[in-house]
Amino acid sequence: MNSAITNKLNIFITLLVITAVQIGLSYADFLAPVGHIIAALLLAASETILVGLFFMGLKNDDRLLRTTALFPFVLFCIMNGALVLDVLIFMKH
Amino acid sequence: MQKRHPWLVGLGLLSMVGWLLLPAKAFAGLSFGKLVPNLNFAFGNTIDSLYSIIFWIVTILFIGTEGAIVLFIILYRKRDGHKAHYSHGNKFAELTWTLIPMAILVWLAIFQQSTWAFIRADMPPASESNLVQVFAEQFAWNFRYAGPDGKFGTPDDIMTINQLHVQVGKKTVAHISAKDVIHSFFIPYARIKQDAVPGMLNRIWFEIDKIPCWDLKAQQMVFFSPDEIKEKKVALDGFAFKADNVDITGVKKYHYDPLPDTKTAPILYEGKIEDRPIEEAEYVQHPIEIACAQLCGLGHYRMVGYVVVDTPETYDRWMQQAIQNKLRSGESKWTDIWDKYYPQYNTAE
Amino acid sequence: MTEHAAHAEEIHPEPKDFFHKYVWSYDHKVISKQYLFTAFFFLIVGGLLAMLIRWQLAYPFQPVPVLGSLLHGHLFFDDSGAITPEGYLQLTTMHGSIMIFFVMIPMLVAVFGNYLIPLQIGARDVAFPLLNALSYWLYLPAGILAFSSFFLAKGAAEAGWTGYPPLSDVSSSTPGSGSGQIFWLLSVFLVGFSSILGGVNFLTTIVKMRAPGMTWDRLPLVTWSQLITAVFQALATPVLGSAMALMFMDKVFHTSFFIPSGLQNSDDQLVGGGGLVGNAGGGGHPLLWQHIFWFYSHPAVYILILPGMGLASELIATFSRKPIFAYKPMVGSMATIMGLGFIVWGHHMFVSGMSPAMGMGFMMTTMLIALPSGVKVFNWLGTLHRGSIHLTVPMLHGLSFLSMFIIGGLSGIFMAATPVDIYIHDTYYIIAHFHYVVFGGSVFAVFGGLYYWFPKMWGRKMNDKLGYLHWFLTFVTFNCTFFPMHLLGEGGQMRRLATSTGYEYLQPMQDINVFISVSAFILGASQIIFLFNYFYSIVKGPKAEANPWNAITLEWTIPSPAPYHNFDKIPTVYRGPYEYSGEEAEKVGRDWIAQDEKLPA
Amino acid sequence: MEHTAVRVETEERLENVSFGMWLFISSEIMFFTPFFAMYIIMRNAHPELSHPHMLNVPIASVNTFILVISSLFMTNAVNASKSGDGVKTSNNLLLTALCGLAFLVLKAVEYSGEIKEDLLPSTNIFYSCYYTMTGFHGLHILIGVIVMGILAWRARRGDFTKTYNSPIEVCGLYWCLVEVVWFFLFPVLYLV
Repeated sequence: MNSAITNKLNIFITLLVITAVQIGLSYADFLAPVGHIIAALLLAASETILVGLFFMGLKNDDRLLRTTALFPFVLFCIMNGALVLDVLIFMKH
Repeated sequence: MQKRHPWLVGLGLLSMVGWLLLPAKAFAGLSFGKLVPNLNFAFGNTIDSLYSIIFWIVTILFIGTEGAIVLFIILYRKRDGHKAHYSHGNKFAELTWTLIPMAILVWLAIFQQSTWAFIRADMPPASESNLVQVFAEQFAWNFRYAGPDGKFGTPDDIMTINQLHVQVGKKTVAHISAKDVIHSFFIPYARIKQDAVPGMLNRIWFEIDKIPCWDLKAQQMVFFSPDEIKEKKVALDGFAFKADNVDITGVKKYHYDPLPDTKTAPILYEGKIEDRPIEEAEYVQHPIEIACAQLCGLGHYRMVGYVVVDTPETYDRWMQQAIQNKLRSGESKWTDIWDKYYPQYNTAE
Repeated sequence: MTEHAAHAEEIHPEPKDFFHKYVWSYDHKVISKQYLFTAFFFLIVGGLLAMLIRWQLAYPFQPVPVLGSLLHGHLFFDDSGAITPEGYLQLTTMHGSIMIFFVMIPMLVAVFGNYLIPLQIGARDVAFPLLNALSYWLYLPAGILAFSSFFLAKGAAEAGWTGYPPLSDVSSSTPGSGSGQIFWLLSVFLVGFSSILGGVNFLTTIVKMRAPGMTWDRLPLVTWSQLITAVFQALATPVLGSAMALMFMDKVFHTSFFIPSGLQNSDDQLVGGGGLVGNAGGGGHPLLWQHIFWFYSHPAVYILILPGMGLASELIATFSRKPIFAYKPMVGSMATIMGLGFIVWGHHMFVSGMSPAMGMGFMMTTMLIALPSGVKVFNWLGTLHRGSIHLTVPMLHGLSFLSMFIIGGLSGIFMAATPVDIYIHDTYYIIAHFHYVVFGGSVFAVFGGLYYWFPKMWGRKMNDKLGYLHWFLTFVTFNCTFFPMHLLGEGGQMRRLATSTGYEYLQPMQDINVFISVSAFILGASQIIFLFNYFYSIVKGPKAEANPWNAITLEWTIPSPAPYHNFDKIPTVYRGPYEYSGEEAEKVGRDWIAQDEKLPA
Repeated sequence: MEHTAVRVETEERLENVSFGMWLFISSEIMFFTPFFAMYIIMRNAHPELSHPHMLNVPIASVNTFILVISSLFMTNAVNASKSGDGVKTSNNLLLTALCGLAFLVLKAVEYSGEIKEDLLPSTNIFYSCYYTMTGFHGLHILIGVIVMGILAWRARRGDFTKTYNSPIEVCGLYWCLVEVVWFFLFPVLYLV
C-alpha cells in the first residue's frame, strides 16, 4: 500500500515543480514569444498526462477509457485547426 | 399477421409507381435554365452545366433505386408458397456499389475544384474590371464607385442606394461588407451569392453578358446581346414601371407606361443616344434584381436592389451625369462607417 | 457473480403510488413514454407554426382565417389578424428550433433509445436510471421556456434556428433578439445538457451492459445506430452548449465575442459589447459563431437521421422476412459517418465568407460522407431483393423512409458541389433537401417505429385501416408539399422570406407556393388521424400478443406490455438479430427464431 | 435516496460509473474547446490587447498551487473511501472543498481588483474571453465544492463502505478534470 502513497506524493511534488517551472519560465526573456507559448503548453500537457495517468487512474484502465479520454483532444485540434486556418491564415483582411 | 387489404395495398403501389413517373422530376431538371436564365457567360454556364450533369447522374440513380423498390415489392410480395431467400450479403455486389459511387463522388469533387477556384479564388486584375464597393445595411444596398480619380474615400466618389450600374461584357469586382447584420449579396441572373458580413470584406467577381430590356408591346422582359441591341430602339427613361396586384396570393402584373406629358425620351439606337419622340421607343432599359439571401431582420423580404446593365455608351452617359450632379446618396454610411472604421477596405485588389 | 446473479437480486420492487410510478420514475420505459407525450405536444405546436408559415407564403399579409380573428393584436398577428413580418420570423425560428430540439431528437433518441436499448441488449434498465430521469426533467423546463418565449413582450427569437449573430446578438437589430433570444439560448442550452446526459447514459448502457452472448456482431441495428448517435450527442452537443454560453455572455454581461468593432445599429449608432450603444468592446467575429454552431449542428443532423436508419433497417428486415443485407458494411458505414461527421461542417458556410481554400477541403469531405448513406441505401435494396415482403403499415413507413431518404440524399449531392451551392445556398432547394431527409426520412421511420412497437409499449394493437389511410395521405401530401420546393430553389426563391412576391423574378414561383401551402394544410390535417389512432388504441385497441410481428430481437421474447423489470432472467444470446428464413428457423418450424432461443438438441 | 441498509455495488457497476464519468469528462472538455478556440483567434487577431503577465499572476499562481494541493487531498479521499474508512474520507473531502473555497475566494479578490480598475467583460474582447473562461471554470469549481460538501456529510454518516464508494470515485475524476482545465487556462491566460 505504501508504494501507492509514495507514488501519489511523488506525482504531487512533480506537479508542484512543473507549475513552478512554468511560472519561472514565463519570466525568462531569453525565449522568443513563440517559445513561451510552446513551453507553457508542453508543461501543461505533461501535467495533464500525469494527473490523467495517476490521479485519474488511467494507468490501470482499459483501452476504452483511454480512447474516451483522448478523443476530445483530437476534436479540440480539429476545431482549432480549422478555425485558425480559416480566420487567421486564409482570410485576407 | 394482420389481414391485409389488397385494394389499399394496390393504392399504395400505384402512388409509388405514379410517383416514379412524376413529371415534376424531369421538369425540375430542365427548368433550371428556364426559370432564371443565366446572363453571366463567364462562369454561369459552368454552374448550369454542372447542375445538369449532377441532375442526370442523380436521376439515373433515382430511377434505378426507386424502380428497384417498386419492382421488388411487386416481384417478392408475400404470397403462399413463396419463401424469402436466406442470404447475408454478396461481396461482389457490395464492392460494386461502394466503389462506383465513390468514384463518381471523388470525380465530381475533383472536377469542381478548378471551377470553384476560378469563380472564387482568382480575382480578375483591376485593369480588366470595374471595382464597386457594396455596403449592405438593414434593408438596403449601398454602392460606391471610385469616380474619376480612381480612388475610394475621396470627395469625387459616386454613391447610390439600391442602384448598381454594370457594363455589359466587362467583369465587375465587388468588395462586399455590411453595416449591422449579416446580409447576402445575391444576383440570381448572374449566378453569384456572397454573404456581406460586418467587420469583414468579401470579394467576388461576376460578368453580365446580356442586356435586360422590357418589351413594351408584349409587356415582358427580354434579353439582348450587345450586337442585337444595336438594331433596337431602347428608351433609357421617360417611362414609369408599375405593378398591379392580381389577387390575394400577391402575384403582380408589371407594365411600363410613358410618363404623362413627355414628348421625347433619350433613346439608344445603333450605339447613339438621342432625344427622339417617345412613341418610337419599342423597348425600355429594365434592371435585374439583387436579393438578400441571408436572414437579416424583419425587412429581409423587401431588401430588393437593382442592377442596371449598360452598354458602354449608356454607362458613360450615366457616369457623366452622376459626376455632374455629385450623386452621393447614402453618403453618411460611407464617410461615418466604412472610411472611419474600415479604411483598410479601400484597397484595389 | 457468474451467471449475472447480481443482476437478478438488484430488482427493485415496482413503485405503487402514482407519483413514483408515472411522474418521478426511474424506469426507462416510463421515461420514454413521458418523452413521447411531450414530443407529441411539441409536434402539434411545431406543426401549427408550419401551417401559419405556409398561410403567409401562399396569401401574404392576408388575415389568418380562424386564429387571426381570435388572436389579432397579440403574438405574431397584427390588428387585422394577418401575420406581421417579425411575427413571420418568429414562426420560422421557433418552427425550426421546436421541431429539431423538442420533437425529432427526443422522438428518435429519447423515446426509441430509452425504450429499446435496454430491451434489445437484454438489460434491466439503462446504466444510470437517476440520470435518465434527470434528462427528462431538464428537457421539460427547456420546452416550457421555449414555448413561453412566444408570450414575451417583444416575442420569441427571430434569428432562425441557427441564430446567426449579429442579428441574434444585437438586441436592437430585430424585436425578437432581446429577451426572446435569451429565452431561446437558455432553452437550447438546457435541452443540449439533457441530451449530453442522455448520450453518456446510452453509450455506457450499450457498451457495458449487454447480455451474455450479445457480441458486437449480434447487436440489432437499432441499438448500433443509437450507439453512434450517443457518441455524437456526448461529444458534439457540449460545443452547442458553449456557443450558447458565449452568446449568453454577450447578451447579459456585454462581452463582444461575435460583435466586430465598428458595428452600427439601424439608427447609425456605434454598438460595442452586448450590442449596446456606448459600450466599447467589439473585436469579435460573426463567423466564429457559424464555425462553432455548425461544428455541433452537422453531427446534430446525423443525430436526427442515424436512429431513423436503425429503425428502417429493423422494419425492412423484419417485413422482408430476410436477414439484413451485409450487416457488417451497414455498421461500417455508420462508423464512417461517425468519423466523417466531425469534419464536414464547413459545407454550411461555402458562401458565408469562409475562405475558398477551406471550401475545397470541406467539399471533399462532404462528397465522401455521401458514400456511407449510399452504401446503406443499396444494402436496404439488397434486403428487399428476394425477400417475402409483407406490406403492413410499419413496412410501408419503412419503404417510405427508404424512397424519400434516397431523394433527400441525392439532392444533397447538388449542395456538396460548391459551384452549384453558390446558386442554391439559402434557397428553398436547401429546405426541400432537409425536409426530405428529416420528414421524409426520420419522421416516416418514427411513424413506422411507433406502429411497430405499439404492441410492446401498450400491450394493444393500433387500427390498421386508419394506419393505411394515414400513411397514404401523409406519403402523397408530403411529396406534393416538399418536392415543388426543389423548383422554388431552382427559381432562386430565398429562405425565410415573409413573401416572395416583392421580387419580379419570383413572380412565377407564387403559384407553386400556393400549391405547396394547400398540400401542407392537408398534410397537417392528416396527422390528426395518426394522433387519434394512437391515443384511441392505447385505451380501446385490441389486446396484443407478445410477438405480433414474428420478430427476432430480444424485446419480442417478453410479454406485451413489457413488464417493469423487463426480463425474468437475463437472456443468453445465441445468434444474430435478423435470422429470418434460415436453417435454424426451419428446425423450429417457423420462418424466424428468437435471438435467445436454444435449438432443440 | 433513503438511508437503506449497506448498499452493495457490483464490480460492473463501478466500471459503468467510471466509463460514464469519463464520457462526461470528455463532454466537459468539449465544452471548453470553443472558449480556447475563441481565445486563440482573439489573441492573433488583436495582439495589441494583451501581453504576458498582464493579469494578476501572483494570485493565479497561488490558485494553481492550491488546486495541486487539493488534488492530493482528493486522491487521499478516494483511497480512504476504497478502504471503507468513512471519517478519513470525509476529512479529506472537506480539506479539498476548503481548497476549492480558497480558490474561489482568491478569484473573487482578483475579480474585484479588476472591476475596481474598471476592467469589465465589456471593456474589450480580451477581458471578455478572460471573464468567460475563468468564470465558467469557477462555476465548475463551485459545483465541485458543493458536491464534495454533500459527499463529506454522507461519508461521515457512514453511507460509503468498501463495496459502495462510486460517488467518491466520480467526484475524484470530476475534481481532476477541473484541475486539468485550470492547468491549460493558467498558462494561456496569465503567462503567455
